[in-house]
Order: sequence, then C-alpha cells, then structure tokens
Amino acid sequence: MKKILAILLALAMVFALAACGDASAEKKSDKVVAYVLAEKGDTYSLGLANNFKTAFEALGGEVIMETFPANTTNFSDYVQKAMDNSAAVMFAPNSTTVASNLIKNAQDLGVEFPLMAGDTWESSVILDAAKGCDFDVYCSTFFDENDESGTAKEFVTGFKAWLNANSDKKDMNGGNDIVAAVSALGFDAYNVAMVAIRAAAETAGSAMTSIDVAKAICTAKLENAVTGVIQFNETGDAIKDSAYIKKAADGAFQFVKVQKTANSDSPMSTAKEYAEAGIALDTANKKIVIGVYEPTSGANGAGGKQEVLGVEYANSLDHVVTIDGVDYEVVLYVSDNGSLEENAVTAASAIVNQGALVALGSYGSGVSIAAADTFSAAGMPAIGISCTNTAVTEGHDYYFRTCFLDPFQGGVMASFAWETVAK
Amino acid sequence: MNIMPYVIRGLATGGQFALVAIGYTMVYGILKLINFAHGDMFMVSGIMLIYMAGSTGAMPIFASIIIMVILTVILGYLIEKCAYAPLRTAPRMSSMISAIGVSYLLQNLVSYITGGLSKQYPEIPGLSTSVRFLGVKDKLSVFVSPVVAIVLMVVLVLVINHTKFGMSMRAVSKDFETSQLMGIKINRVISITFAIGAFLAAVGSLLYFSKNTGINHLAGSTPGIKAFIAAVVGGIGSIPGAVVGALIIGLVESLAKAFGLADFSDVISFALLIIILVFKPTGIFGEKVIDKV
Amino acid sequence: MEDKRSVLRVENVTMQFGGVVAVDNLSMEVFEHEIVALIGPNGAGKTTAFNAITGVYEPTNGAIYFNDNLVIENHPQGKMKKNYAGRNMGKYEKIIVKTPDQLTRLGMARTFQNIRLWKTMTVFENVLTAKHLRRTSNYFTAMFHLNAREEEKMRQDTLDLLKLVELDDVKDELATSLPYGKQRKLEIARALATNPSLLLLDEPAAGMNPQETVELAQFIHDVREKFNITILLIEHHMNLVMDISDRIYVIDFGKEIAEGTPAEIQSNQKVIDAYLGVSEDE
Amino acid sequence: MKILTKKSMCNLALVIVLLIVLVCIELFAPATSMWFSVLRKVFTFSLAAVSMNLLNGFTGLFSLGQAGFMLLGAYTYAVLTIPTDLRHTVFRNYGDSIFNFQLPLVIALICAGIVAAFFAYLIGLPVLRLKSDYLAIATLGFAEIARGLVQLQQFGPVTNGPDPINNFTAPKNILVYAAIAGVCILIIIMLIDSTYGRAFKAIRDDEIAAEAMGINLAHHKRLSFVTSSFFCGIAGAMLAMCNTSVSSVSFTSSMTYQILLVVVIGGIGSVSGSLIAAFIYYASSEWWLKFLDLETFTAAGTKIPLLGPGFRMVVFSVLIMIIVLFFRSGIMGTREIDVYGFFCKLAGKGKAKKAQEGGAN
Repeated sequence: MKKILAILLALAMVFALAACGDASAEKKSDKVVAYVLAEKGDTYSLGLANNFKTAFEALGGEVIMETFPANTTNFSDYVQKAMDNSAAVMFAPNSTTVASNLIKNAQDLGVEFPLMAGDTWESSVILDAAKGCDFDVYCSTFFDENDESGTAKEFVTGFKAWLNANSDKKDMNGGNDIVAAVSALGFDAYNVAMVAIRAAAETAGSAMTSIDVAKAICTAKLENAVTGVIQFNETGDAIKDSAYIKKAADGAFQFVKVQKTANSDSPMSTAKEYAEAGIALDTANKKIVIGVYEPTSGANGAGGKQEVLGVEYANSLDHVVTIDGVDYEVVLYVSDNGSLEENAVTAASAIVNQGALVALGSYGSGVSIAAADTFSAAGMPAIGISCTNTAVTEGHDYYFRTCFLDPFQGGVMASFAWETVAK
Repeated sequence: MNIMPYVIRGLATGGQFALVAIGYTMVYGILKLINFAHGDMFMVSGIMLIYMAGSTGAMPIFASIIIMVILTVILGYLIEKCAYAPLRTAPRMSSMISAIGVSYLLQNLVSYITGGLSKQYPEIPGLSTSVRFLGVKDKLSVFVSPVVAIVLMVVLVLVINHTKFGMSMRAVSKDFETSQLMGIKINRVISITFAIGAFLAAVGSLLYFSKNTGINHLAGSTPGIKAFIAAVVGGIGSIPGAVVGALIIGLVESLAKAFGLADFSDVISFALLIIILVFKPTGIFGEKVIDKV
Repeated sequence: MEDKRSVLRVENVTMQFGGVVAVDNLSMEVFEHEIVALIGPNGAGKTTAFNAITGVYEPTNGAIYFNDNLVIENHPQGKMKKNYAGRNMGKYEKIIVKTPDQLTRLGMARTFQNIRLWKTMTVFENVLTAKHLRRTSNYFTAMFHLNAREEEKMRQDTLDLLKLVELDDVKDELATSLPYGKQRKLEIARALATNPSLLLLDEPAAGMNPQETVELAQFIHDVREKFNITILLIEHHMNLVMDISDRIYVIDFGKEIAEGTPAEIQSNQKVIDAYLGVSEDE
Repeated sequence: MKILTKKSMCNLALVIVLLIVLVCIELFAPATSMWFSVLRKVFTFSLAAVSMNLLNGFTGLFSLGQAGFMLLGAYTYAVLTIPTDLRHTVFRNYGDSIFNFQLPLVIALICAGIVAAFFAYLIGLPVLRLKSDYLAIATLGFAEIARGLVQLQQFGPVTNGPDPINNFTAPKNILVYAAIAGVCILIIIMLIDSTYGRAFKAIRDDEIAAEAMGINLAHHKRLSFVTSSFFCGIAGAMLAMCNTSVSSVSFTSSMTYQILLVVVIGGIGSVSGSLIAAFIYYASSEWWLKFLDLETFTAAGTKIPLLGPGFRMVVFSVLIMIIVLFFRSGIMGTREIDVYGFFCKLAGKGKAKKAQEGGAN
C-alpha cells in the first residue's frame, strides 16, 4: 500500500508543477506560423507536407512540422502543440480515417484556426466530422461538383443519375450521390485511354499492342476533360496549372476559388521509345480489357471504390472501338490491391494476366509505385488517377498520370493558406 | 510552456489504458498467459455500440451501452472457453499462438463487417460534452478517465483482498495445482476473471472512444499493446501496478509530444518496455519469483 | 587418507535465505576415487548444499575448491551483511561465481532428483548431445559438417559408453519410454559423457523399489571402477548408502553432526538421535 | 558420416524432381501466369518460416521479432543495390544516399543478413535472459522500434525515410529465389543436424539439464538468435526483390503473425513442415483463395453470400484457431519428410507383418 501512496503523491506533484507552469510564456514569433502534421511512413502525407513547408516558408511564413505514428487515434496533443505555438493555420494532409479523429479533437479543444489538407479530404467522411465545427475545413481537389463550365455540368448530372439508378453503385459511393473528385478523375482517365486506344488503332490496326497504346498516350490530348485539358509532359504527368479549393460547410463542399499557379511544362511532342514487346490485341474474342488497379478494401477502400465508379460510368457511356471495321467490346477488370504495398505486385500481375492493354489507377501513391515495375515489365501503360507523389511517374516510362502532383498541391495550398491567413 | 494540458491528457489516456491493463494483469496473474485478444475485445465493444446506437443503429443510447457491456462480458467469457480452456494443459507456446489467433480473428472479422472503413462513435450524453477545467478545454471523458480508473482499481483491490472469491483468485494465481486440490473450482475462477477483464475493457472503451470517435478494425491494437506495456511496467500480476503503469505511460507519451519528440512517441513506449523488462522484470509492484530446480 | 589427492573441498559453506539458514558452515572433503555420501533427515539441507556445490545457488559465505583450485567463493553482501548469523564472517573477500555449465566444463557432472532427460531425443541422442561440451569444432565448422571426423568419434564414444552401461540394446528408444531404473542409468551415463572427474548424484535411488536400489548400488560401484571416477551422492536409502559409500557426512538442520565410515556412522549416537528424534532433555 | 544413406538419397531425388518442375515453369509457363509472383513469395516466406522455426521450434525461444529483422535485411539489400545513376532520383527528398556504390546481388544479400544479425546480437544481449512470453513481447517491441526508426526523416540519406525505395536489382527468375532459399535452408538443416543443433534441441527440451551438461545457455541462445535473424535478413532481402519496392509500412507485426501461422501449420520443429505450409499458405492466400475476396455473382445474378472484400482473412484466422486447437502438431508435427520411409510403408505392408511374426518368436 505504501508504494501506491508514494506513486499517487508523485502524480500530485507533477500536477502542481504543471499548474504553476506560466501560461503566458508562449514565444510570440513575428512571422505567420503554420503547423503541419503528417503521418510517419506515409509517402503521400509526407510528400505533401514537405512541399507545403518549402512553399510556405518561401512566402515568408514559419512552419512547425511534426509526424505521428500510424494507427494513432488521439490527436489532442498535436492540436494543443499548434495552439501553444499560436499557429494561424494547420495543414494536415492525411487519410480520412485520421482526419475524422483529428477534426473531432480540434473541435473538442476549441480551435479557431482553419484546417487544410490535400485531395484526400474531399469525401463524405470529412463532411460528417466537420459538422458543427466553428473553424473552417478546406481541401484542394481536382474538380468541383457545381462547376458550371461545359462537360463538368454534364458529367455531374449524368453520374448522379447513374448512381441513383443502381443502388449497389450508390452504396459503393458511401450511400449518397455526392460526386467525389476521384470519380471525375477516373472518368477522365478512362476517356484518355480510349483516345489513345483509338489513335493506336489508326496507326497499327488490329496488329496493335499495348506498346502502341503507350505511344499514343504520350501525345494524346483530351480537350473537353471534366478536370480541364489533359496533356502529358516529358515525365508523363498531366500539365496542370490550377486546383479547386473547397470548404466543408454543414454537410456539403462549397466551392471557394480556383487557385492558379504558373506551370511552364510543355506537352510531349514525340512518343517515348519502348523496348518491351507488349500485349497483343485480343482479336480472337474481339475484346479490349482495361485493367482497373484500385484498393477496394483496406484503409483507402472508400476512395478506391469511388475511383472505380468514375471509370465504370465512363465505360457505360463508351465501350465499343471499331478496329479495321471490326467492333471490339471494351471490358473492365477490377483488381483489388487492398491499400497494401505488399499486395501490389500480385494485384498488378492479375491485370497483366488478363491481357489488358492499359491499366488505370491506383488511389494511393505507395501502391502505384509498388506496381510500376510489374506494368513496365509486361509493356503495359498505366494511367495514375489520383496518386500525386512524384515517384509514381519518375523513372517509370510506362506510368502516366491525369491528376496534379504533390509539389503542385503543396504549393497551391501554401499560397492559398498564405492568402487567407497572412493578409 | 504550459504543460498542464499535456499532463491532463496524458493522465486521461493513461486512465483509459489502465482499465485495459488491469484485464491483462489479472489474466496473466491467473493463467500466466498474455491475452493478445484483450485489446481487440476493447475495439469490438466500441464497434458494437456503433452498430447499436451509432449512425447505423437506432437504439436509445443508455440501453445500448448496457447491452454492449453485457455482450463484451459474454465475448470475454466465450474467448476463454473456446480459445484458452482446451489448451490449459498444452505447452505455453500453443496458448500464446491461440491468443494471437483470436486477436487476428477479431480484427479480420470486424474489417470484413465494416469493410475496413472507420465509423463514428455515437455521442455519449455525459462524456461527449466538452467542458473547461483547470484552463484546459476538452471532452468530459478526458477528465473523468483517470478518476474512474483509480476508483475501479480501489474497488477491485478491495474485492481481491477482502472477499472469499478474491482469496480464491489469489490462491489460483499463486499455485494452480494446489488450489485445485483445495477444492477451488478453477474454471469458474478463470471465467470470472475474464468476465471482470471484459467488463473493465467495456468501460475503458466507453471512455476512450467517446474521446477518439473514429474506430476501425485496427483501433484496438495500439491501446492493447500500450496497456500491456503498462501492465509490465507496473509489475505484471499487480492491479495497482497496472493502473500506475498506465498513468506513467500516458504521461510519458504526452510529455514527449509536448517537448517536441513527437516523431519518437511510439518508439519511446517500446523502448521503455524493453528497459523495464531487462532491469526490473518484476516491474514497480511485482514480487520476485524464484523458480526452484 | 592424506596422500590421496583432494578432488572436492567445501570450506565453511553457508546458505542463508532471508532469516532461514539452510546450510550452516558446512566443511567437507572428497578424495580421489572415493564414494562419499552426504545424508541427513528430510529438510536437513542436503539438496541446498548440493545445489550450492553445483553452482545452482550462490553460497552466502564460504569457498569450494575443485582439484585444489578455488572455483566458488562468496561472502555476505548488501542486506545479508547485517543479518548474517553464521561464523567466518570476514574470512572470505573474493566473489567468484560459477554457473553450472562452467563447473561441468571443469569436470563436475551432476544428475537430478527428478530425472531430467531430454524427452524428444532417443537414448543415443541424449548421451551424444552431452558430448557437445567436449567438442573441438567451432560453430562454423560444425554448421558446414566440416568436423566429420570429430562427429564420428563422438558417435563411437557414445556407443562404447552405452555398451559399458548396458543400454546399447535400447539405444534408439525414446529416453522417456524406458523403465525408471534404466532412465536413472541413462542419466548417469549422460553425465559420464562429459568426461567428468567428479560425479555428483542427487538422490539417485529416489522412487526406486528395493530390487532396483540393489542393482543401482552395483551399477554405481561398477561406474567408479570402470571410469576411475570420484562420486559424491546425497541419499535417503540407508542400505544403498551403507553399501557403497567409503565415507559418509551426516548433516542435521544445516550443520554437520558426524563424519566417518559407514560402520562408525551406524553406531554414532548423535546420528541415531537426529534420525529417530531425541528426548528434550539432551 | 555417411552422407548418402538410403534415406537422404530418396529425399535428394525428391528435391531434384521439384527442381525440374521449377525449371519447366520458368521456361514454359506463360509470362503472365500467377505462378511466378506466387512462387517468388513462397520461397521468400519458406526461408523466413524455417529461420523462425530454427528459433521457436528447435531452440524453444519464442520470438516475434521476425518482421523487424526482415525490415533491416530488405532495406540493407535495397539501398546497396541501387544503380549509382538512379541513386539521386530514389533519394530525391533527402539530397543523396550516403552509399554511392552498387554491390552485386550475392554480396548485398550477405550484407542484408549481416546487418540483421548485428542488430539481433545487440538486442539479444539484454533480451535473451527473459522468460518465454516476455521475450516474445520484447522482440515484438524491437520490431516496432526498428520500423519506427527506419521511417524517420532524419535517417533520410540512409533509409530514404518514409519514401519507398525502388529501382534496385530485383531478379524475376524464380530459379534465383529457389537457389537462395535452397542454399540457406540447406545450411539451417545441416546446422540442426550438427552438434550445435543438438545443443539447441537440448535447450528446447530442458534448459536446466542442458546447462548441467555443460551447455552455456546465454552463448547458445545468442548463436541461435543471431543465426535465425541472419537468415531472416536474407528473407527480407528476397521480399524486397519480390515486391520490387521496399517501404517500412509493410513490415508490421501482422507479417510476423503470418510467418508464425506458416510455422504452426507446418508443425513447430519440422523444417519440411514449414516448407510445405509456406507453399500451401501463400499459394492459396495469393491465388487459389483470392476468389473469397471478390463479390462473385451466380449466373442468375444472385450474390453468393459471405464472399466479399476481407472474407479471405477471416477464413485464415479461423484456420489458425482450428489448427492450434485441434491439430496442435500441424501437418508434420516434428517429423521430417522421409520419402524412403514412405515407400517402405507402402511397399512393405505385407513384409512388415511377416517381419513382426518373425521378430515375435
């Protein structure tokens, strides 16, 4: 018993020490402070966080950056650290699982500064968590539901109707017909692939292989894409110069502004050289398989399913290609990588096994990078839909991407944060 | 730098882990078995409440809390009966593998049911309201957790030291065979120990998840391991040790974050575990055990 | 007696657990080629003394010499310094601790009261594994089987040893499937496989019927002759002890009360009182 | 010692047959067949399972640190085999890697093993004295610490921090994997048959008796722990080759539990058991039972109940429980494959009966 008393006495002492700690001693830095919180070991999160840090400091701000171990559910201490350093904004580019707890903890602690993140926060999970918060929650994304311009409007109404028509599709979307940005990106990626396949059919006819498709993608151009014109630069990334900024306000994402930054890349003029033989066209049963390499289970399952929906909707609108006068049915093969890098090679090999000419995906940079070599070995081009880490396309000639990159997204959010808090 | 908020939240996590740690210590004291599945039972009770009273369920909150506690106790009882009782005479490694198996089963089952997505814990009328105390604004459950943990500890210590059943528990933990000879119904004592452990885990999950409301199938693994480290730090087998160990772990982690060691917070608790295991394996409250030739 | 070489000398060994003095200032000596028995009523401290000699416990005070060189020495430290009840307080300064395997390497092999054979191994493998101590190959030559000659020699020595102890007929049986008497013989054979110069037997006849005890006595006698070895045993069975021991030490309540040949011990009044209980007025 | 007894000759024949099958798969199987990715994983995890078995099954030390040692092996191998020109692109967030040379495959593999063994030696000093369940938790803690430290951005130039490492030499030919795994497992088998192997088994059966027979426990436990970790490091390097990219995220404790499951299914204390179980477990989980995860519809469009994402893992967890509760000895228990004995039993059914009568009178 006397040991218990001794320990409880010690705890009381710690309490007393804490109480007398003077609350006023926070260091008042003259600069605008941003608190950045990223998940240890998560490529996407740290990539975005580092880019935000460099961009924000370039604009004259000060950044405090910390990481938390995977599977953390209590973020109060991190939010408290941000408050102690009188941060004006918190940038936390993490998964929706993390975000739901982080936002609730920030609400508990009575935070006033806005919370910002990248494209992963553009989901219904964030809308639920942000309900009734008295601080703003912003995220950058590729697409906005109520963007009035041309094809976006048409896509939104069509996609909503399609979701409401098929109940299982609606369940996959999280039980509502809110159009997620990744669905729009999936839709565009499928259409870019179709443009490339048709271009390859022009040049090589029924003797075309996945290599011809890859070459066609290099110089492909999609004018009226939902997320803006899509053309690829030297490394295979879509040339993007703007991102949509949205705010989560009582149950829906409100369009805030289009944040523009300069992008000097020029589109690829000549196709790359490819050594592999590639996969031949399935002339026997007149079928073109497009692989859909996505997480439909695991931590990123929700985002992955929404991406698959975009591709499936696009497939429902346009699924026949005539090559040398013969109609080929375009079929999708969905392979689940379970959001785990160790499944990447097996899931990618399953697509290669199906003889697909092109693969679309994946949600999550880690699994995309892990599958890059499998696709290139089979000579199969792949189009990243929402993986924003630079490593996906760098050094992988077969990997292209229709979304913007971390450095771009980090920079855009840094300039947006600077404009909203520093003025 | 005002460390009061970190201290309070450290004690809060400590209190929540303590209730799980007591379960570990009691089971280890009796069966000399690390109940790997204990952390996952904690998570399952959280998920159960979601399916009863959360967005997907529609039952009134109080009724579902009571049912959740009962179901968790039944789950604890079933785990003991199905996974550990048949292996009582088996070599130690088999029961340990069975414990890992149960933990794996619970995690994968919940992942299959929830599809791996994290679900929101329902509002608990009392605990989820946020309140300001000692200059720190947070949910009521944060301030209540350490108190509940210490109160339950005192109750349990009294039960163990002053009731007939408590004596039989102590006897069984000291020597398995002889207590059987003395007519103590071993299986009953073990089942009740698991039931108490499950009850405490249910209370702990109520406090823990009302604060950290996003739960997925892995939500039980970190608290489970931290609670076990607490049980070892406090001295495995001693209930006050488990509570004190948990409070210490909670404090150490929060203060580490306060002083900018956030990157290392997970590494610190495991390093603490290895240091304690090596230099004082019996922990703060444990007693030395000499195994004779 | 003096011209014989001293194999084991125990000097003022005391074992004190907290307040309980299990072994009190025990001194004894075993000379070459002798069979010495250490007997005493239940709880006299025989097993504790035995475990102190074989390195399982560290003695609280005193020293142990093997072939006249110091192997174990200790003196009361820490809390024990205050409440140390025994004599020879300041006599020993050094602290030399030997683990059981170091003592076995020096040549002191032991057996256990409740037989501890390796249960997944056959009779042959049990003895062969004990040969591991006397290996000359290092980890890597053994791993890549470059020590084929040594391995062959080990197996041959094991076969010879098993023949000597007449266990070669059951050499491929599982050790634990043998009858009790044979298991005891196997355990002794396994100890002999480490080429010891002193064999320490911990109540070898425990749990044996009279017939097996007689056979065991003969066996221990043969072992001493064939292997030219010194034996120290602790035992309850009086007929076994009286039959084979050259000298006997008797201890009661941790203290040595008598020493001598079996004949002297049988007529020693103190020993009889210790065993049969003494009237209070003594 | 006569190596070529009848028994080992038959076992050798079996190995040769398997090798021939492997060569056929490598040459003739279609490039896209699932055999390749599955077999690569099977060889990797059979080496990991056998090295865990050496520790848990043959020395009785229950350690859960395998994921940590595989992590160290995988990172060492990957970092040392990146071609110097690609080095900058891989380490772009952290300036440049501190190693600017590329090692040939075999040397890098051995370095992977050595690094894992070195850390095993360090952690072994304090931890090997602990009782079995404490040792399990301490080694589990070590694996988590290793993962936590490798991810740190401060270690960027060495381990590339959280970013995955790729573009290192990752052979595709399954015979390379078969060779590496084969050589390592052969060494482990020879070790188990050697005098040190017997000392390990003595420690497993009865530690106190082993010490009394002159076996220095601390020394031999450390040898077994370091050797097992050495081969775990090599298995980690092989895993890096399989996945063509290495990131600390995948080396979680559930990987250790998977290896433990393979050891338990095969039989604790049986090398051939671990090999068989590794093949069955990884072939089914990566390929044959993959359909459990897919929501398949019967021809009539009705959804087959239960099938859905995550169902496969539920089936595996139930499998663990069934095996550990009812088939405690696993497929092979502690027996090894004995092709010769198997044929004797088959051929000698009649002969054995006659021999019995002969022996009886």
